[in-house]
Amino acid sequence: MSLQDIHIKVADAHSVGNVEAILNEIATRLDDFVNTSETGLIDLKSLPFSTDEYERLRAMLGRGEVTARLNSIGESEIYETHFPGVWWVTHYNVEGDIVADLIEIASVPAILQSQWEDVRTGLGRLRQTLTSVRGEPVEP
Amino acid sequence: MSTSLQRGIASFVGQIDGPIASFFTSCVHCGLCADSCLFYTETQDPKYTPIHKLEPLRRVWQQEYTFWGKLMKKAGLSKPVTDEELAEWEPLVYDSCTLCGRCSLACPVGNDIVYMVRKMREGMVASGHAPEGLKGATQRAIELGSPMGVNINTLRAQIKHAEKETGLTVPMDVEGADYMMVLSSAEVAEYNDIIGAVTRIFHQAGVSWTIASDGFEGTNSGIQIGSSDLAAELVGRIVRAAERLKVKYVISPECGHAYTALRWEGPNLIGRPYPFKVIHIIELLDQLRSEGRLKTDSVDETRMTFHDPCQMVRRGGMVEQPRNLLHMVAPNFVEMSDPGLQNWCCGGGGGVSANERANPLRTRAFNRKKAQLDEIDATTIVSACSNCRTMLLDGLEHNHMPHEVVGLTELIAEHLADDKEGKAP
Amino acid sequence: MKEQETLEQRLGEQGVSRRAFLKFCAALATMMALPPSSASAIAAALAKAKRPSVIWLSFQECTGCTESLTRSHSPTLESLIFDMISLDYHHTLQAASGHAAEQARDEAMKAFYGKYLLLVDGSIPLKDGGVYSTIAGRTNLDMLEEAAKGAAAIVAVGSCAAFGGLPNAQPNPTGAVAVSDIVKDRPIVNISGCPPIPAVITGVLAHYLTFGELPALDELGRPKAFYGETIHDRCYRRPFYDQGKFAKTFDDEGARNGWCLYELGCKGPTTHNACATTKWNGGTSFPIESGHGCIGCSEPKFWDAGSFYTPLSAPAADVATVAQVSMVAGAGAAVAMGALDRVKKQKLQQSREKLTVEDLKGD
Amino acid sequence: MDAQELLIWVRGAGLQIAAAVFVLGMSYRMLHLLLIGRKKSLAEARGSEWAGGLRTMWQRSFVLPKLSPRGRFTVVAGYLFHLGFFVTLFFLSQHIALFRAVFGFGWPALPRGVIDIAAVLSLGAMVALLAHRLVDPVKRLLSDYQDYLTWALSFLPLLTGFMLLREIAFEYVTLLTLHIASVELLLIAAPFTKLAHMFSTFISRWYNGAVMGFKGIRT
Repeated sequence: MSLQDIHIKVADAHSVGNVEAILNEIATRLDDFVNTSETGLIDLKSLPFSTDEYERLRAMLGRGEVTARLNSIGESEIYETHFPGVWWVTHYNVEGDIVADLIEIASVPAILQSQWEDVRTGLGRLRQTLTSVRGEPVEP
Repeated sequence: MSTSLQRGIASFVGQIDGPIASFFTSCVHCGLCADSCLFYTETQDPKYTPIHKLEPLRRVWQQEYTFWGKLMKKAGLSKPVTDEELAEWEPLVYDSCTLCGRCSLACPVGNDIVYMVRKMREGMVASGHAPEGLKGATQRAIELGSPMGVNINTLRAQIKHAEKETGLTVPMDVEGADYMMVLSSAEVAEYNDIIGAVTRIFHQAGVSWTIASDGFEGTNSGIQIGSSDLAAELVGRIVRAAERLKVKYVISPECGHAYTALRWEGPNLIGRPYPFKVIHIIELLDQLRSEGRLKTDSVDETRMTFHDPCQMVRRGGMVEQPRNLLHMVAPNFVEMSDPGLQNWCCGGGGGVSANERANPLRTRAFNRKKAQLDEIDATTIVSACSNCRTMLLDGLEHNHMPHEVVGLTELIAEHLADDKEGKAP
Repeated sequence: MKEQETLEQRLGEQGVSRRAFLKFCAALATMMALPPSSASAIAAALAKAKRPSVIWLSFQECTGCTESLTRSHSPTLESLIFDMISLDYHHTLQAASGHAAEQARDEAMKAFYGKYLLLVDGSIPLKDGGVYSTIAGRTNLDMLEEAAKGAAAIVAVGSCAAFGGLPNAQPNPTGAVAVSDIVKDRPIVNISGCPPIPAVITGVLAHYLTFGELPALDELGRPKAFYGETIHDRCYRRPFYDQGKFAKTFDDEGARNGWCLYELGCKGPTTHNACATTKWNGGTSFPIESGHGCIGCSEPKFWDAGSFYTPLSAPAADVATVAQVSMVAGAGAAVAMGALDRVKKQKLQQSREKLTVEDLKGD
Repeated sequence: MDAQELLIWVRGAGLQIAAAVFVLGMSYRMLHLLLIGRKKSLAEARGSEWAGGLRTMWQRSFVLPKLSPRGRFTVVAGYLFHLGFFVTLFFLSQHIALFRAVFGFGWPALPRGVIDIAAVLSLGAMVALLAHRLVDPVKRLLSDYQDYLTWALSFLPLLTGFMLLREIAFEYVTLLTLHIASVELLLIAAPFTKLAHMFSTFISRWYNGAVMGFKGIRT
């Protein structure tokens, strides 16, 4: 007997009922964003989904024009869905497990924006590079 | 020793048996028995709910036969049954119950309520709480031989009359006859045509029969008042006569409680099985009919209906027999609503007719019968119980209704075929 | 012993970018079941958080809790959090042993008196003076009472420490009790589970680091963020429960279809834990997803709740035998009482006087 | 004692106590009813006691005499309540799992939708019956404290069971504990109250039918 002999199928998961609820939530947040520019976040990990439903949500939101990939303590995949302003943000750890799975309502997800601290550190590094190129001492 | 509360309660305790304990255990107070009782339906007074009539007996059961009840009684927490209470219940147990048994068929948990009322009356009479009218009737039955005071002389006169009318001999005290005919008081006193009727029928059918001079009265007030001791005395007279004449069968008359007393309670009252069988006159007539020994040659075109006597039909199981006989002679026979087992009582059974105090209530209860009669356009009411006949006549008169009332046996006799040497009427 | 430094400094040293830190905070918020928008607040707080000293005591336990935590060891969130604490004593994990180890504990307790976090796994035996579990000749009770005095807060890791667990199960031969049965004057967080979910342990530590206080707890002292709902509430098989579709055996059609495991003894409805959403083995699955019912390991007395395979609706004890014995007893009582009733009736019958017609006239 | 321990208690020791009281009490009481006995009739039988008794035990569940509106109400509501109670008790999957655990065998369950309808109808009928008991003169006269007590004892398991399936108002643990505890109360009270009619009804019907059968009355 091999594994193939065990016929395991997952029944058409009679919906937990969260797909519609989340789509509604997204619509409400998007409406807020349009009217007040208030951004929004929905944590998908805190909601129970059947695998089936999760895939259904993905399919329904679709993929838009932008996809970004982030490499920082593990990968992160960020893409704009078929609905502009609705982003799907998935953070993985270095082992490839999902550590956060978010729907973000914004023009650009916060994580994609350059962070002031990083910009500042980066500027320092750039100056250092320049110094090494010119052979000049670095300003404090 | 006279009657007393103590004696009554002791009687209650003695009367409570498996069935009664089971019935009280099962009752959920649904109130459905109310609908089956004509004293409730005609008065709408909740106190006439059948199971309510048993409240004192229920308390005795609880205090003597249940775990908690005994415990409570020991602790002095239970309410003992009092004399006042029994006095209050007396009209419920006697005036508003004809022992018709309709409630016993209606109870969803299967309680045989009338069985309990019958047993409860044992304690009621032992405690001195029986209606005066019924006491008087019972006393007359024991002392004079009949609740209505008829005696052997009355009977002899009626027999003579019947012999003259039919030209046949009415056999008296014939030893070794097959059948011994028993009559009811009312039959001897009022509905005496019955004597001639059976004489002719038996003559035609070739039945060997007799009447016993010392055991002709079938009415049993002992059963109605609820005293097995007195009932046994009355039944004993018939049994002794039957044994003296060595008959094979004793024929119960057209009288409901006489039938119950003789057929079902008798052997238990005297404490031994009979050496003879008991057969109801209607049962016998139907048997003769099916054997082809009972023949009629004419019919009565009037619209007739049949009033089912409770003790004969619901409590006696003879539903088809009277109808088989009626169909022989009454082509325009029409049923009342609720025929057969679900019939409504005339209102005077179970000793109610002997209890003058109950007359106003009984009159109200007759409204049920009146309503049944008003639904159909019968002109003649046939019955097979002399007490029913009296009650029907009473009620009809009170309500100014024109119906005629006849006994089934007489009706059959009227249309008897003249195929033997018997004389035509 | 390293002086306490902030996470910002430490991350900076390790060359972790602010963006990476933000991602970490987003993951933390998810882990602690806080609103996702709180990530920035977490970031701000964490940046200034100091590394607390942690003392970990292991009593009557199987090391499963430590295993649970370290199995997830990888340069991930949990490890980052662990980097954030100064684990000054853990006799399984620390390099030192013997007197040196005990000395490390004493020193940490003195140095951070009133400020250190005390983690405990395992139950504490009380019977016979606590002789059933000792470390370096000292009973667990003694060691716990001493360590608890100087602790800012206590985290009871695993069902044994939280509720007594397996050692406490009937008939409890060692008289094992939970931490909270002994320590009454210190804040205690119970992180129950056999073993507890590692992310919950680190989540509680992160919360303590972030906000400087323990998270909100339920009436059993468990963080509401993780134990606020039942496995059943969050179970992806819940719709089958609601429709009354149950697997009857582990290999029937219902089991293959992924129907509800209630009738196979699943304790999900009465078990509070985060398995259904946090999942195990790096988010791979949780027991129900693997086809086995929840055994209720994060609830008190779960060993005594009858078989793991007895449905919640079925008795947790032998009722059939009790019923059989009772039936015999009842029948015996009835026979006895029936006989007494017969005697009573016979006596009545004997003493009964016949009713005569004179009696009717009598009154 | 926390919620879990309480649940373990009601599922374990509590249930054992309730089962012991129920079985002991009921077997005592029912057997006692039979052992009090009755005199064997010396009259000649016209029919069979057993045939009549057994027939009535079964038939009385279905024979509906002609009734007044108030009687009809009692019958319809009474049937709905009992039917709903039996359907939920014997055909809810969770209950069958219980019977399987205790008796070693089970039977197929009815779909949840059917159970839900049965439970709602049963609850509704019970409320209506209580109201009727309070306003109907006959029932009011007949009723004593036991009628209200047994009503409550029968109503609670249905109500808590219904709430449990939907997790209404309380947590599952609490509701399950309440549900089982309410059933235990019912079990403990049953042998000592008119709830004993759950079995004695059949004995009553047998006695009634036996008398009729003996006389050859075809009811």
